[in-house]
Amino acid sequence: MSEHVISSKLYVGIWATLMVLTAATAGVAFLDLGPFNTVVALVIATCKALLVVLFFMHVKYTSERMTKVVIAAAIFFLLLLLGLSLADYTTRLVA
Amino acid sequence: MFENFSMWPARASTTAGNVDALFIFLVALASFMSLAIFIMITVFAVRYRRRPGLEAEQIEGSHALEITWSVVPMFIFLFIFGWGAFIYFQERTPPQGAATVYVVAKQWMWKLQHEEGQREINELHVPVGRDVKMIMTSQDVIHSFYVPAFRIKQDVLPGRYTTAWFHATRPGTYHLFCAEYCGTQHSGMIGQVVVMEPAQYQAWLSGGGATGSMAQNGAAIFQQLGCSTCHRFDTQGRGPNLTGVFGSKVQLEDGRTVVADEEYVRESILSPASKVVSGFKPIMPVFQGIVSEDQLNALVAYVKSLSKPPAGAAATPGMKPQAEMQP
Amino acid sequence: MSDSDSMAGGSLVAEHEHGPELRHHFATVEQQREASTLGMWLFLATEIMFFGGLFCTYLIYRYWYYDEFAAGSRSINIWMGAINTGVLICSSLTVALSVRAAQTGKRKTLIVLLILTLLFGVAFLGIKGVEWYQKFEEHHVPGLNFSAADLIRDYPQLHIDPHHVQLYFSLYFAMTGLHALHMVIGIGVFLFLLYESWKGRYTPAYHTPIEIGGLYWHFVDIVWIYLFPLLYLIDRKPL
Amino acid sequence: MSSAALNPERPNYLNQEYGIRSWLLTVDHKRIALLYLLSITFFFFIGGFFALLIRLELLTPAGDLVQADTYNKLFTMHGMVMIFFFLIPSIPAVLGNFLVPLMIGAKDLAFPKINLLSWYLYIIGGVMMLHCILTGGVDTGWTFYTPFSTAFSNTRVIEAGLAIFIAGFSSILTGFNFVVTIHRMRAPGMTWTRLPLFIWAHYATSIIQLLGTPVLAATLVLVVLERGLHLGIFDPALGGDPLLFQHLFWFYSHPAVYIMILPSMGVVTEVIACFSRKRIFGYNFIAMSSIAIAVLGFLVWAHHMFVAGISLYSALVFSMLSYLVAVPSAIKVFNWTATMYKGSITFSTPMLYSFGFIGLFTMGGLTGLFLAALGIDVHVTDTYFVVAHFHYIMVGGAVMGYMAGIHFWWPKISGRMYPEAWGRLAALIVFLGFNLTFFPQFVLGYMGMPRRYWQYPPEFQVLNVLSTAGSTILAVGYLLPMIYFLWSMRYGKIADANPWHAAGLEWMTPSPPPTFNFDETPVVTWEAYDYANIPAPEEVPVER
Repeated sequence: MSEHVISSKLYVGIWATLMVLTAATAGVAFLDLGPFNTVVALVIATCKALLVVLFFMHVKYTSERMTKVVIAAAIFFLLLLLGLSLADYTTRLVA
Repeated sequence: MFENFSMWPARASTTAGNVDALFIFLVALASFMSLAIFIMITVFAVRYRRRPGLEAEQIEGSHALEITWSVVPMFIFLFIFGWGAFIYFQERTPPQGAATVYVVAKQWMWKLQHEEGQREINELHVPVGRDVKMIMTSQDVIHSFYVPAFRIKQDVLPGRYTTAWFHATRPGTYHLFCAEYCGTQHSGMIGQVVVMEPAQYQAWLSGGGATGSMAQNGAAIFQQLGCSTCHRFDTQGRGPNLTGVFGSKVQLEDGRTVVADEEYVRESILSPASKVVSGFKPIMPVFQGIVSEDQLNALVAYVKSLSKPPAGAAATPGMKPQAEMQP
Repeated sequence: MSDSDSMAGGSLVAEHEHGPELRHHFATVEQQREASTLGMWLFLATEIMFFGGLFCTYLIYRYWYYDEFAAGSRSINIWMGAINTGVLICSSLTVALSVRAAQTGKRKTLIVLLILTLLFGVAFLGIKGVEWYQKFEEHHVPGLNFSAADLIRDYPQLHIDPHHVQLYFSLYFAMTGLHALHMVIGIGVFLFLLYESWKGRYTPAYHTPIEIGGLYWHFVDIVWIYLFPLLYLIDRKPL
Repeated sequence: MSSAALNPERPNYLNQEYGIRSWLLTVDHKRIALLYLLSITFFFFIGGFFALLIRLELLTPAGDLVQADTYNKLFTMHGMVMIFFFLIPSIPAVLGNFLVPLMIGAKDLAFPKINLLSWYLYIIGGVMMLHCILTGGVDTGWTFYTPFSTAFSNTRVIEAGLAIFIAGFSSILTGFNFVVTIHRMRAPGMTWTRLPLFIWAHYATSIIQLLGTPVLAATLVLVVLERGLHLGIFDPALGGDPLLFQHLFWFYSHPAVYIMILPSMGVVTEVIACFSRKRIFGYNFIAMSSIAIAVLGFLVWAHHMFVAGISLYSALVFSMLSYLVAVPSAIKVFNWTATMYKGSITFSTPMLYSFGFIGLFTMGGLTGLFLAALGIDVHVTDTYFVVAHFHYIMVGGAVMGYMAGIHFWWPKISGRMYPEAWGRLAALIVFLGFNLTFFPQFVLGYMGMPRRYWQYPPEFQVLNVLSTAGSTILAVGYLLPMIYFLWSMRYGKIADANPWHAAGLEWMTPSPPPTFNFDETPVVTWEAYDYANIPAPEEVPVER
């Protein structure tokens, strides 16, 4: 088996980062950044998700190409759904 | 059963000719393509049918062929797309100055009202040779306004306006169908469009029992609901002065700009808080559930009339109730 | 879902490469493990699309009715949301460590970590329950006792149409509810894993169920990582 | 299944075990395929019965056979049953289940229990659907358009929605099993470019099942919640947008068309290669076009909504994207035709169905070009033109392919030959009946007859009578195979392992195959469709 055993230290480090990011996102929400409030919140969420996927879910260490393909495909189709639907809503008033 | 049997729908609008042209082109193209494939299959099937001494010849494929039969159809498809899009663009862009008919659909009937005030049910009288625009909404579920002879169809939705337009070219009586399934009597939600010579149409208009134009009705409702207390015809009102607003660009409180079209006026009446004009407070009450679709249409027609260039110098004041409103 | 098969396969202690956990139709343990892992990832892909339908609905209405979404968001308890995020992150840590414990063959650690995970999971649901109960008290449950009168009173600066607030809360309950349902399923899966670990069925050579159960748990965590800002943090800046 | 069909000499998957339990608790993919075969056939005849009633009602312009409400329920339940309980599971769950492991040299699917679970979910959904039908039915149209479905219909919408929700999970699990199996369970030497194109087609289908179906599930959850609790997520009276429902619904339901047609394309590819005795022309292009269809199929959904009130710009984008997805379909048709060139062609029953498939699919596809053209779509959408178009694709395409496949692999499934002469006759009847039923509907549609009409203006009657006449012929064409397949299970000639002298691993194991498919795991050293090295049968393998 080509499993990678990750050190407990790294796990705890990732956990600490995630906790800090959680505090950060809750804190930043109270500042007035205009439209950037949403952007910052989503960027932080995506960073957290990436940490979980790469380390907790071992995607960084896997030799399995398919895992990455599956994730990429799911995100691609999700963005299609969101993007093409929103395209209708954002252009309705124009016409 | 064979009476008035035909294979082609009547062609009674300017759009119909355009749609038919593309349709005929596509029929020709499709027939050619399917015939080509059917003939090839038949020829191969007969010529290479299994018989003694005939061995199949193994062929791997051909990149040249593959690319040809991907790229050539692609260009043909893009051409069809362009043509179809061109027609669609025209269908969805009502010409300036079109006569307006307000349509309210409900299970299972069509209620139509002309700007001049005539009301009709399941029947629409229009003159030949004139652009007619329909502003449509539904009281319940989704319906669809479909006149095959004009080749136009537009879904009619509850809670918002959709529009369609046509320019009738041939007098006659044509089907009006509901094309979006809407419940039990969906197939009974049919009516007719009567296209008349202009003179006849004038006669019909004056003969109908109209009680004032829609704008006049709207003005009355405007008073009755107390709109005029805030929407005054000076700059003192708590709401914006509505003169000349329709069709113009409106600066909103949150920085956006919108064009004040029928949809905007409708939304501003039903849910005033959603797009507040810059410089005003969101104090207007919600009229959702208070005004009927018919009243709403009349109000929209009235607001529109406030932006029409005065037909005569003295014609407009009669519609504006400003006299009473001076402090 | 995908794990049930390989779990059933691992019903006996695995002594070596071709232990009895290998099901008849697989050639090697390796092949079986890869199949289970790929299966779990595919299942997670369908889950992404399932939540995607809800996110799409959320996105459109948030775009349309920003003020009402902001008001609704202000009315839910940010601290409970944040603490719950923390709780889930802790549970993800214990899950990650439990996979490690299985890899290194530490049965006792594994069992402790699985119990901790379950505790965090139950804590999450408990806090969620309290939060829902508050919403019920505030008459914010669509279809049950909905009223937006308090929001209209509290946020005069925002343009509030009660129907649109109801949309926010409908989506809030649909999304947190389906997420909670996933948590409940996750707790069920982990109870099973705990039982199997107790029996000593997982070894460094065979612990696929722990791994793919863990993948599921982390995924549910990630969904929450997005739900937290999307539902709780729409607009918290001073008015 | 009848035990008489078994060859007593050899143990196989049919005679390995007996009794109801051995079937209901089986995890053998071949037995599960047969369970599916029985259940979808049942639903096919239910849906077909509704179709006949619809056609009978439309014989006259007046609504005189059934009440308006009944008629609305008939077309709704015809659509729901045929789409969710017949077409979507048809080829994948029957032929795919049976053949995917056999074709790649595996002993079973990767997750046999999940495979069985998928059948049970299908049955639970199916029983709910039947219960819904028997206790009053549902009248929303298979599309569930809001706000009619959530606030106005007073029929059993929630139950129908849940039935489809559950059947959807069955479909997801099938696709999920296929993807894992194709990735992980191939026999040594069975590389991706040696896979039969049937497998590629199923792979592409599975992608759609996996990524599209969950969105339908989420949408149905929202519809059920909205109807049950009066929420207003899609109801404009409460601030919702009915078009959002349509977006979400078609995000699944357009690609769902490819769930139905892609496997059929896979079947036809196998059949044409075999009965032309040739390597398939342009293997890579056919394989890649399947994947392209699966991906591009997700980009075109709003072409169902050109008159629904979407923005002008988004209509333009979706129209253009719709033309893109036509290209890979065209590539397939050209490649099949080219495969026949310089072949050695036998007119067996599966081949006749495949000819029918190409012809009808071509017409269905070409009329798709009409509908994707915005200006024309405005006129013909929601008319019988659309009805005719999608029946050409789904019945003329998908069902023709299904029939071709069932005949082609019947010897493998049952161990018996079906009567060839009857088979050809049925194929001919289906083809003629189909065209007579649906071709007039193109004309009706352009004339302007809206779909879902219980009564209609008299000038449409002639074409409707033709269509109804055709539907009765079509019914005969579908009943015939039922009869002779049952007959063949007892009286058909015993089939040997490879009656067609076809390429493919499934033909290298006995008919019917043993429980674990192969006595020894095969090692593949040849390319797909290696007809150069397989001698043609001595005589045309038909019973006269």
